[in-house]
Amino acid sequence: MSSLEYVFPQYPQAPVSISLFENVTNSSELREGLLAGNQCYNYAFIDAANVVSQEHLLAAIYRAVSAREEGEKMRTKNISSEIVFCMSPSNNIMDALKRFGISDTTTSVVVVKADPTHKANTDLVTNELHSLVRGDMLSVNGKNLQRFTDLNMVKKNYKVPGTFNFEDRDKLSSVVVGSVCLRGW
Amino acid sequence: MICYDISDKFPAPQEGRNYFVAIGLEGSANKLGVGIMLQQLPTKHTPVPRAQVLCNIRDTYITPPGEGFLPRDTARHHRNWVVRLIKRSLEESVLPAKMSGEVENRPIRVNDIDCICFTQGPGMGAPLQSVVLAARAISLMWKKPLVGVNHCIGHIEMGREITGALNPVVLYVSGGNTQVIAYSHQRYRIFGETLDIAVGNCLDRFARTLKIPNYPSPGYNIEQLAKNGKNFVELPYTVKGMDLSMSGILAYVDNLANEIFNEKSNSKLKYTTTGQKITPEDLCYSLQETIFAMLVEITERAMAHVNTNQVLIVGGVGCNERLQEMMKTMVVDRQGEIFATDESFCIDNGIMIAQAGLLSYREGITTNIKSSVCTQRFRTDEVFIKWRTN
Amino acid sequence: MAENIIKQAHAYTANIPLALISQGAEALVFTSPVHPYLPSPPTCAPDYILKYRPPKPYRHPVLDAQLTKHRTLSEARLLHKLALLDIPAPRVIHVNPKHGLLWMNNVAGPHGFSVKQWVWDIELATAPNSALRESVMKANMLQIGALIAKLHLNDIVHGDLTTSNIMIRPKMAAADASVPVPPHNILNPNLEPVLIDFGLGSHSALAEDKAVDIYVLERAVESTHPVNSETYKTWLLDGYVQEYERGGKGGKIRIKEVLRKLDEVRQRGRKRSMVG
Amino acid sequence: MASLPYTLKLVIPFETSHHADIALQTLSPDPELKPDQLARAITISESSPSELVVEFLAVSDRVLRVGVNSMMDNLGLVAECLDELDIANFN
Repeated sequence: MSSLEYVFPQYPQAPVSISLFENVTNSSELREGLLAGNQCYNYAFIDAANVVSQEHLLAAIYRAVSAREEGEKMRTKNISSEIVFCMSPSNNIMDALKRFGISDTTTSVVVVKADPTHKANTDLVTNELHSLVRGDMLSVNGKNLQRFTDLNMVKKNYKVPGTFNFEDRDKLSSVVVGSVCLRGW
Repeated sequence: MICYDISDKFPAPQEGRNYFVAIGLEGSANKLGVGIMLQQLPTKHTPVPRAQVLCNIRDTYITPPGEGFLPRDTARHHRNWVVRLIKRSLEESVLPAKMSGEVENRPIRVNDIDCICFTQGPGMGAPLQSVVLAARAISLMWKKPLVGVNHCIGHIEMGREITGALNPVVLYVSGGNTQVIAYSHQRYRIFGETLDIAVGNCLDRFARTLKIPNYPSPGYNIEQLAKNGKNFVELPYTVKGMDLSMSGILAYVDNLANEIFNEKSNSKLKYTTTGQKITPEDLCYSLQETIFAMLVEITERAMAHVNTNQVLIVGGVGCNERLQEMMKTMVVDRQGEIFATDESFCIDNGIMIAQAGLLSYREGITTNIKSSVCTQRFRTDEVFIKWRTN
Repeated sequence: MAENIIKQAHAYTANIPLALISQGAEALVFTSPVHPYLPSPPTCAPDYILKYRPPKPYRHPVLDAQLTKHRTLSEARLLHKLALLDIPAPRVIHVNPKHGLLWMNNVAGPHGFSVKQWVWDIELATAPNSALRESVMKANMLQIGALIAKLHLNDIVHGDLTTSNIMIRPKMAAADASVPVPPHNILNPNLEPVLIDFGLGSHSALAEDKAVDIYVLERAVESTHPVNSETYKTWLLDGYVQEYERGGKGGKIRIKEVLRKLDEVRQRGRKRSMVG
Repeated sequence: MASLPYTLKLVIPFETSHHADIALQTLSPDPELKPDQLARAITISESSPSELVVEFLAVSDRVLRVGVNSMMDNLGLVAECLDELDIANFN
């Protein structure tokens, strides 16, 4: 099992690596490392319960990466926090990081590295992550990403009306992608 | 409802002639205009002969700064001047020798004229009515038929004649009208228009707020001030599909102007975002930039809609060089052509009424004196354009 | 000029192939087989739509930037609203209001057609007055009317309803993309309409605005399908009214108001009478 | 129909009956704007064919004055046309 190296067609110079973990046992440790600003933790840690689909996750990463690549001002202190912030439909940064980042009770985590200065070497990232995250790594694909979605959480975080048909994952994905794209303009 | 007499016979020129002559009287707003037009029949050598302007004179009712023209006063101005203007037009018009078949050019005679054309609307009721009285009187005295003309059609046909634009999208912008027009199936169809006040009206009223002179025209003076504007102030921008609205912009910019003139006020509206004091010149500049952008935008929409790349600008505001420049930028981008006329034809005039009236007359359309009542409301698309095909 | 603007669009979307499909006054529309951030499917379809509002050099740069941003964003917001309402219309993939870029999915899919084309095809393929033509045509016209009613019941107006801005697609086989899409068949009994191009769309609760929406569609039907336009218009309006009346208690009252306005609009034309 | 108690009759002499007729035809087509407040009849005098007769019926003296004033303005213009623009002056 290893991280997925992903390249957006527009930004071949800026590949990202994406990893997925379940049964994570040290999320409070990870959170503390993040808060302390420890450089080893320069990853975006996203609570997988918020991820509706691969499209959803990539829409958020793409928004953050394209803003950086187009030379626009970032709203948060680095690209990792920017990616977590880009998951959010609201402009409140603290709130976004709290809702979409990891909490002490998080057990499934999506981890994204989008630092172009970091040699985006899949093996390196995989190794580094294995030492950082205590949990089981899964391969990153649509099916696995959808396994951990907490629909109630999505409903609350994205303010999806109760009348919406949550069973239709494609439609739900379109809705959250729309929310991700429209935040803050 | 405008009624015409439509004959199935096309009138012939007077005996021994291959041309028609018409006099046109215009007085729908504060300009009183008289023009005499000559149209030749096509020949083998000149299948599309150009119309000849024998005379095109005008007298404008100018009000003091800060005042608009009121219907009653404008009507009085027209009554006072219309006879003098008609006389002058006859005296100044010269019929070329090669037309009359005589040895020398000579002044035109009443009998050379084929029809009397007048503006039947749209416009201000009282001024229209005072001019039509003169038209009726000379029609009866000279025994020549009357032809009632839609003012907007006059602008369009004159613009086409002068510029040679074949089938353009027409932007008609004046004190009373703002329309984007395209021809289809014997009507000039309105694709977009103002939902409230006309562009010219908006500019005129803003000129009054700024108390700038009405001579030669308020719009011209705004244009000159705008050239010295440095800061662009954001104003409302209201395009709705192909229509636009200007009353909100006027209210907004009027309010800004009043703040600027109010020395006691310390509103932040008086300053730009960079802290500079906004000047009346800045407001003129921003107002022009905003409303002209709206006009160019709806014109471009109409062009895409009817798939043409020609634009003709007519009406008094059409003289504005900044509007022409912006329109040109758009049109050149579309690899098209822009057509505009100078102020002798852009600003309301009598010759355009003669031109459009003569086109009607030659199709056998005249106006019975009993049906020659003017109307304030007269839409461009009500007129059946018999002289154009399909 | 087109080349220049197309170049600008390419500059914003490096390495993504774009094919121009329409060029309006305000925007250019491209299709692309490449998604800006999803792995591209092995086939060229389904493809994606990019709508690009280029800068207009005739207007002041401040005004231009403001308009481009505002319009791109408001179209995207409207589409997002439609997604929440589950009304078939393009879904937002990405938006960059500063650059005037709006990525959407190709909602009609590879086997969709514009209603305009579809009606022409059916009129060619079936006999006039045949039961087949009537059944296929009527079913879909009713659906189109109902779709517009859904939009209006939610106080959204399209602003530019023509038969080119309504698409017909095979009904989606639930969420399972592995089910093969039905073949290209205009007589397919399982078709459904979708709305596209919300560039002139807006929120409005006014019966007048809704009536104008319907009127614009009626005029478009008359001009593109003159022969049977009366029948088509009747079916469209039937579908519209039926759906409106299903729309809860208020629906029956509100449809009366819209129909009253529609009569008014039909009589005066879209434009108000005008003072000189 | 409201009662129109205020009345006035103008008799305007012209040089010829032809001129009187031109005035009649020129002035007749335009309707009064508020016919319920001001009624107006223009005729040629039965006793003299070169005399134009204009009769007013008005709801008040104010309305009557406005109507008559406007008619006088129009008559002035017609008279000026007849004096200045007669075909004989030009040929």
